[in-house]
Amino acid sequence: MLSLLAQVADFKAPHVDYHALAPEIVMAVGLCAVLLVDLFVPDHKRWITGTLTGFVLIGAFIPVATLAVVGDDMRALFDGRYIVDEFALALKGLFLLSAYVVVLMSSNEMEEGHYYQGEYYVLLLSSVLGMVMMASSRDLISVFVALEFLSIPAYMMAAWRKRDSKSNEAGVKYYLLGVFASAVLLYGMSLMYGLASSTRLTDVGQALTLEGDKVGMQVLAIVFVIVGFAFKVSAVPFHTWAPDTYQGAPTPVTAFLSVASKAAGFTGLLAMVYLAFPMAHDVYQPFMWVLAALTMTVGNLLALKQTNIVRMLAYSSVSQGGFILMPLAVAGTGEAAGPALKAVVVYLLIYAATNLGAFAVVIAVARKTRSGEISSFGGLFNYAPGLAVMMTIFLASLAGIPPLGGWYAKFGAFRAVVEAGGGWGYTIAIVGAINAVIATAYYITVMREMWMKPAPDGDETPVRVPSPIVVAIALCGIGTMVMGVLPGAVARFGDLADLTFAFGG
Amino acid sequence: MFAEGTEAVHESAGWFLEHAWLIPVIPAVAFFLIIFFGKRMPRGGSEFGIASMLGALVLAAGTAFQWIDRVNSAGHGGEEGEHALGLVSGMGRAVAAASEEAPPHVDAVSKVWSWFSVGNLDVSIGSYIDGLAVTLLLLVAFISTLVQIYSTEYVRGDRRYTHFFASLTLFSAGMLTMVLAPNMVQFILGWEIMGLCSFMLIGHWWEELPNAKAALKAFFTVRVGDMGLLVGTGALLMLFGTLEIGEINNLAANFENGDKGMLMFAAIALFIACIGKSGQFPLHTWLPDAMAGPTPVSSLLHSSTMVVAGVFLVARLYPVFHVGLDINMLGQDVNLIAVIGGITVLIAAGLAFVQDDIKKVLAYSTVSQLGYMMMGLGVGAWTGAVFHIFTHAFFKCALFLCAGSIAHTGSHHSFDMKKDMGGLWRKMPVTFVVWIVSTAALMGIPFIGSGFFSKDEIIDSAKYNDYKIFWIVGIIGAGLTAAYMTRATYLTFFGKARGGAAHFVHGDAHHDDEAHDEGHAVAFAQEHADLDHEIDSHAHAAHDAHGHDDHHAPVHHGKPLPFAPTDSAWQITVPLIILGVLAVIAGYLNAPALGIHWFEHMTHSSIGAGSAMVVPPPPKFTWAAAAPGLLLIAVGIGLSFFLSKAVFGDAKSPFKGLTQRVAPLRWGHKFLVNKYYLDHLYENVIVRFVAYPLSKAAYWVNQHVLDGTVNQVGLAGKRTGQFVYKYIDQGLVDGVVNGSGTTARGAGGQLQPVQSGKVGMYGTLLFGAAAVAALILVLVNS
Amino acid sequence: MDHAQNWLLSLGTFLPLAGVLVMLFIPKKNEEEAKLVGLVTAVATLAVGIYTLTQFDYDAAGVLQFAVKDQMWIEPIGATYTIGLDGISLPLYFLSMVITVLVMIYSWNHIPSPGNAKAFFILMLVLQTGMAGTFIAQDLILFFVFFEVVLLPMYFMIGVWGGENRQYASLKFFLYTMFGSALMLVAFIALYIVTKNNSADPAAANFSFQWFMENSDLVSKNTGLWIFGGMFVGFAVKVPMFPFHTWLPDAHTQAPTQGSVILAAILLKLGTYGFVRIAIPFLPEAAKTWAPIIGVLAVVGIIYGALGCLAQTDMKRLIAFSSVAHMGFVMLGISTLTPLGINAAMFGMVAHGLITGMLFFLAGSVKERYHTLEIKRLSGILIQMPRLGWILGFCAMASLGLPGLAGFWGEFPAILAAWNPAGALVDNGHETLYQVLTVISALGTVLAAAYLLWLYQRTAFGTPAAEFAGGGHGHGHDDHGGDDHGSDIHDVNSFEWAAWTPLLIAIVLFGVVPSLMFDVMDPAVQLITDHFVAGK
Amino acid sequence: MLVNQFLILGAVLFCIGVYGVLARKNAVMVLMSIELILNSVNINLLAFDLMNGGLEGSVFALYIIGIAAAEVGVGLAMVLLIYRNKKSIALDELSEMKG
Repeated sequence: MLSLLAQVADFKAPHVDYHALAPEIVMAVGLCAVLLVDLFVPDHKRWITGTLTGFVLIGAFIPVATLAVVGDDMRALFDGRYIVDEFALALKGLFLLSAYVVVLMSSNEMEEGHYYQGEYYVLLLSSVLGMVMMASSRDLISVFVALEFLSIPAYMMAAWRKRDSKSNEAGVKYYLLGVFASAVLLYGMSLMYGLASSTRLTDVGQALTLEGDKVGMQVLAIVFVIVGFAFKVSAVPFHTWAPDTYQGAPTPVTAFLSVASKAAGFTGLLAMVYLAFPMAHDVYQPFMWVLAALTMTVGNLLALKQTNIVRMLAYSSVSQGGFILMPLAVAGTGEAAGPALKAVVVYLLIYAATNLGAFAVVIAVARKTRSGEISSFGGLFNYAPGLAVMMTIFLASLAGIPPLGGWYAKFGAFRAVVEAGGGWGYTIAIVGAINAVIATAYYITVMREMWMKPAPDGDETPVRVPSPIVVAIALCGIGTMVMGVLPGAVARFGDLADLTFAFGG
Repeated sequence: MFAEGTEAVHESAGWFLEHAWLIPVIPAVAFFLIIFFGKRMPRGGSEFGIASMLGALVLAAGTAFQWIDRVNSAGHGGEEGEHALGLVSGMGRAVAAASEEAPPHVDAVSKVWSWFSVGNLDVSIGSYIDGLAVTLLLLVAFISTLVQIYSTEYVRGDRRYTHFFASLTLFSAGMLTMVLAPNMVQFILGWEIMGLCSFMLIGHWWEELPNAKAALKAFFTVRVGDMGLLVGTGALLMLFGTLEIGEINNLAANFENGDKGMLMFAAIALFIACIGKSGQFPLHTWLPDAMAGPTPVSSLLHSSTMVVAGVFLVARLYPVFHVGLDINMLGQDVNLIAVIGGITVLIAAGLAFVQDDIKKVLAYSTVSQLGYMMMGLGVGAWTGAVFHIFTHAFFKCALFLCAGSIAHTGSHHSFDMKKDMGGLWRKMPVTFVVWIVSTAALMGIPFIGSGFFSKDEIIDSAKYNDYKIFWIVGIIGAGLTAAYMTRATYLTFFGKARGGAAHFVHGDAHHDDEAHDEGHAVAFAQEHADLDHEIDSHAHAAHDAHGHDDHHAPVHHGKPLPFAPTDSAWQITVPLIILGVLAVIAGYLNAPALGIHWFEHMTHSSIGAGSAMVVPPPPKFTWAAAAPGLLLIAVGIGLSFFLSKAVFGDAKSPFKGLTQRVAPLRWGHKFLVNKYYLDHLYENVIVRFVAYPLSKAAYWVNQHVLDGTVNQVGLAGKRTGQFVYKYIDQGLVDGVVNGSGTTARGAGGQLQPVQSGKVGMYGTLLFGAAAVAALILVLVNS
Repeated sequence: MDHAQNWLLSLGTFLPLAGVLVMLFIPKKNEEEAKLVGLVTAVATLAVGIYTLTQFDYDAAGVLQFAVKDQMWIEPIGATYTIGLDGISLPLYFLSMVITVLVMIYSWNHIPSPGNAKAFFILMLVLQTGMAGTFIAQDLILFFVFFEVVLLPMYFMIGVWGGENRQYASLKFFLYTMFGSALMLVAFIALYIVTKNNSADPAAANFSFQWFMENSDLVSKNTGLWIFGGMFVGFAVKVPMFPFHTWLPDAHTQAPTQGSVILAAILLKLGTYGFVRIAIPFLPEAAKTWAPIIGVLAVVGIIYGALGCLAQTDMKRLIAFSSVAHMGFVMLGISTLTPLGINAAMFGMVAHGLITGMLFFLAGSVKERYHTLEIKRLSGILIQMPRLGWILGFCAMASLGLPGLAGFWGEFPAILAAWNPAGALVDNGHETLYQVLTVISALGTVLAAAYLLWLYQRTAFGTPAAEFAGGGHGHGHDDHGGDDHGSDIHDVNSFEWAAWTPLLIAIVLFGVVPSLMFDVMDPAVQLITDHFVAGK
Repeated sequence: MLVNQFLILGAVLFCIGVYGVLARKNAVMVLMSIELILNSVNINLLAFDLMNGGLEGSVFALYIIGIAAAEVGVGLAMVLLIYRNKKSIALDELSEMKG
């Protein structure tokens, strides 16, 4: 007991780099502010919460930007368990901006649907906060906490349309499977802790060598952890929740889940792969290879069949996840590690802009057609050429057609796997190439509806698009095009190669 | 831009020789003038054409004179004669029969500019003048001029009068370009331009389906041969690394240790082109069909241009063929060229017997004569063959123009000898005389006709160069020629006037319109040529529906139908007379019988000679050698005349003949039968011994086997195309693509049950996959 | 010379996009304005092109001119913004500009259903940028991007303004090409990685053509074969070579006239250009092995395309199939790996662009007048529309390779070259194979004559079918107006003249003076084929 | 050793939990099964702590307990929501969306 007290007496408050933590702090404060504001504004002014959320996100982005400008080295907090480096900043920026676009997309939806606006934004903010934390987490506990922080609000958001049984179903499926996956993940983490006697990822990485007498345990730990994240990024066969949830959830939430939540999952996965498993590549790489190949292929094949645009986009995002996984399947160590990491991050950035844009258009169109069917896009080019062109751009980008962003994303992924070389690398590259073509088929189905088919009900009155959505579409469109034409010029993300070292790997 | 050619140009070669390249340029320019301004000219552009042809003729004449000068001066110089020494010191064949002295070797005058150069291939354009080229230049320019003048009357009032002259002019330009060609590329250029123009000219009255089909057939058949031209040229380039004709000839003539097989391949490939172009067996079938064109076109095509292009190619690249196909080599009794030429001589002559259409007789006659030329080249009688080109051009052109003249004002625009002619000699004296003279020339009657000198030299050479088979073929052919021409002459000019010649129109069957008759005539030959029968009735129906008021009848717009057969206007008769005169005298340029070897002297250097190539000189003429041929000619004429008179004199009037014999029939059946039997006997003698086994069979073979083959090949090609398209392209290749799409979608469908919507199922999948993965990886790694 | 006027190519390539920007702000209903802006932009672009022609140093056609070099574009992956023009690029670069202008002129009063001139013109301008960019790109990534840029506009052009079956055709076009380019991209990357890893100085690696040209010997034979295979699929689909050609007839048949023209005139050339510019010079060793395969497929394509033509009942589809055959000749020329063959191929590309483009124009005009392209139903075009009929005949003749017209110089030298394939191929014992190919390809010229003349005889000759007999010339009852089909039938109008005359003149001009193009291309081609002389 | 028995206990609990999640159709039962898994994790962590003499496992376990509470709170709320709409908490009936 005394010794314990003695330890307490020795306790020194850790040095906290407040600049590095500023985004999280801003968000935490903002979260409370939104909660409070929601309490005190009358119902018809609840839109203020949305606006405020936007400001909070932008406010949180400012320190991210300043950190990026100032910081040329990584900032390690809490004994290296929480790290702010360029990798983290890039992803934080991604999460914040995506969330901002989601807010833009949500505002009309929430207002006109008579949902609980304040609570929605609070949940959104907390989920984003979880993501932002995820980007910096380098410890099993913080990874887990961040993961739950971002997931639990998302479960609720998925079920946000309370009276819509589909939305309920979406939420419950997402929730149950999510929790189950978390539990499996946790079990794996517990084994890791047992092996490494430390929760720090770098320590775990030292322990997972696939040598000694506990190989089986190591493998089990790795597999369970990957499964947990694979669920989050909806990799086949852990994707089953995604289509149902995406379809049932309110569309802005779907956009959020398919972009930000997925990106957060990949963030965690990257941290794991690069810090915790570097020496276990004999285990995780084959596993990832199978996951990537399956994800691309199954996602694509199922997407081909869809008639609902959101469900189609859901499967599409599954298959895009496969492309993001692809570099990890063959990289992670050695020569190709840098390009692979770069490829994943760049892919996430471009994918975010593109996919959000597509969802924004879907929202805008659905305001008129009140339908989620692909056929409801018929004749769009005639009565809303702007929307049609933007949607075409987004879809083409998703399909990877230059000069839109998607091509560079795919290019990076292909380059990473080809650079890794070997039979596995080339094989997955070919699988990816074929899948890229299959993917085109369903994207083009939508384009065909928009450009070549008449409006299904003959109603060709122009669509009135609310200005927030216009802004959202414009942001995404500009992002998509700029990243396609000048991918190298997108801020400093081009230098992400250094991140491998930033991880300390 | 143009670099002066490096070919040796003699310092004083002469203006005309060096500017011979202008000869094709003039008509080419005229072509564009006609196209762009022709319609606005008072004479519809024909003045451009005629003027340009006259211009070309003048230049060609100048070139010819300077060439003669050049040869003569070289002959006096003597020092160039040694090039030809190899010629005399040959293989011992027929050297004894050589003419007095070896003619001097005269370098060709070449004037070239670089056309383009690509890779390591330099292609030039310009002119390459030697005896052969000069001969053809003069010939083409001359005949073209006459034909154009003739045409001003013949196609007057045609709705595409201007186009007609444009095509004619371009046609001549193409031939002249080819004749002058210093290299194979320019040669092919001219060759193909002619092909195009023949298409336009044969199909001049394209409103009628048969004409259009004949044009198509002509172009297509020739094109089949052209394949050989392209491939052969490629082979030459590979062998010799150049496409310049002079160099190729030189290298081929001295071909010692190269790839002999390749040279033979090149020669065969090139010869296939000649077969197509010159209507040699078995690709001759387009030629009679090509009679669908207006008569001046037939005349031009079949005399000096187009069809002789093939012969010209062999003559032009003679060293290639000579060395490649082992002509005049000991122990080689046959060669491809001679065989094809020989077969052509006989089958075409045979076919000429059973034709009713005067133009078709002439057409088969042309084929047969071209066979002579080829055979001549095949047996080493280069001079004879080239000279036969020369003489044949005049009399064949004359004959065709006569036929046109008859149709124009004699037979009511019909070419059917049996139905619409007869007894015209009194009514069309000019035409008759020219016809007789030209026929004599064609038959090879000594001294009256120029054909004697050229044909006889070919036949003699075959004999002296040890090609006995072809000697026999040659004299039999001569006899047949005499016979069928006699028959045609009899039918046309003697006996009773029938049909159109008697100013009797056969009811509705005859439209007052030449093209239509020609159309029907061709339609017969074309029956099997229809690629798609279904369209025929359609087209005819459309044709009948739209009537004839605006039709293209050549004469109706101009002047009323003449009441009785008579000679035509001066535009027609003057060319006829000129040609008739030339048909007689042209032969004297090279009359071995009289000891004249002038033509040989002038053209000799074009043969080419070298270490690998020794062409025996023409044999010395002896009457003894010529006797068998002359005898057969005489027999042919006599027999044919006798039979023709017997058969056609009466048999053409079966009604009248029958009524005359109905009365005796009552008294003596037997006598009638005998009489009748006699008629048939004659028919059968001819038919059995000449026509039936040979001609009828040949014609049958021609129509059903060869022509049928051509058409079947076309049909088969089309069917293959359809098959490939339907089953392979759309079925298999496309099917794989579409199938893979379907498979992808199908696979998507197969996967859908997994997505059952049930949480429990999803969870099982989640954990199951994890468990399986863990199991596998643990097993693998431990 | 190196950096002189290096803005010129960028200007020529991106100027159309400026026009697009302007057009975006023109309301959809102001069709005339939109068309005017589009045309003015295209003409201005052409003017830049003409200026480029005048400034081009023809004595140094083998080196890149107006080049932008050492300009990084996407630093992290080593992609550069390297552009330049040499003798190989120049004709195609300029052709793309000319075709765009002509197509726009033609479109002036020929906007196909369902209208919307603004969008149509915008697509054409975007296409123009993509096409021109592909030909000036001197960097693999840049090339790839431009190569793909043309995809979507063409997809929409076919899919929106096409014929009845347009959606199927456009989808097929799109997926096919995507398939090819996906593999092509993998091949590009692999090539980059391989050269980089094997290079003594990996840091210097980039995607510029120059890098690959200089390091073409770093790729091992086996690897090279696979990489070439990837590129082969990508380019072969675009060409299209048998057996990747099945998208072409559908796409051509269904595309609007303008689309067909652009497709035939330029887009198909992207594939062949890729072979000449990229696949062969970068992977000479692999090319030696692949060349016979390409040659065989090319010849199969020649015959197969011709047979396909013979089976057609639709004029446009026939012309489309003829493209397969013609591109077969181009590929045959390329497969010889000789200067002569590749020059022939380059010439063939331009010639095919001019001639087949022209044929598609004609088919479009016939369709517009008769509302059908069924060969069976058409006849007597020469009577109803003599001028159009003669032009059709002219183009058919040009297409079947008549000497004196442009088409000949693509075919004939290719055949000559196939007799004498590159020394390296002879060393590998492929001489006999090539000779067999030559003979078969020569058969292709015969078949070409067959189907084109057959087409011409059927459609142009004879008398007009009763259903169309109402209009046209030469029937004495021109003006009865009437309600029959024939009332639309009129001869070539002024827009058509304006659009066609330059093409017709070019066909004759290049036919008569082939050195105009050969002289420009030859030096550049020589550089490529240096690898393939015997013994190397 | 004692630790192994803890671990085996954890594993058994995990398996029971997994079986529950997969086999049960009742949403509340599924939630409880998940709790079982989480508790098996906690046992593991504490056992490892015991073995290694560290504290991090215990801290981790505390976090898990807290978060599990939040999770169950959300979960029950959702079950309630479904019950309100469907009058049933059988998960098999939640298959409106599939394919």
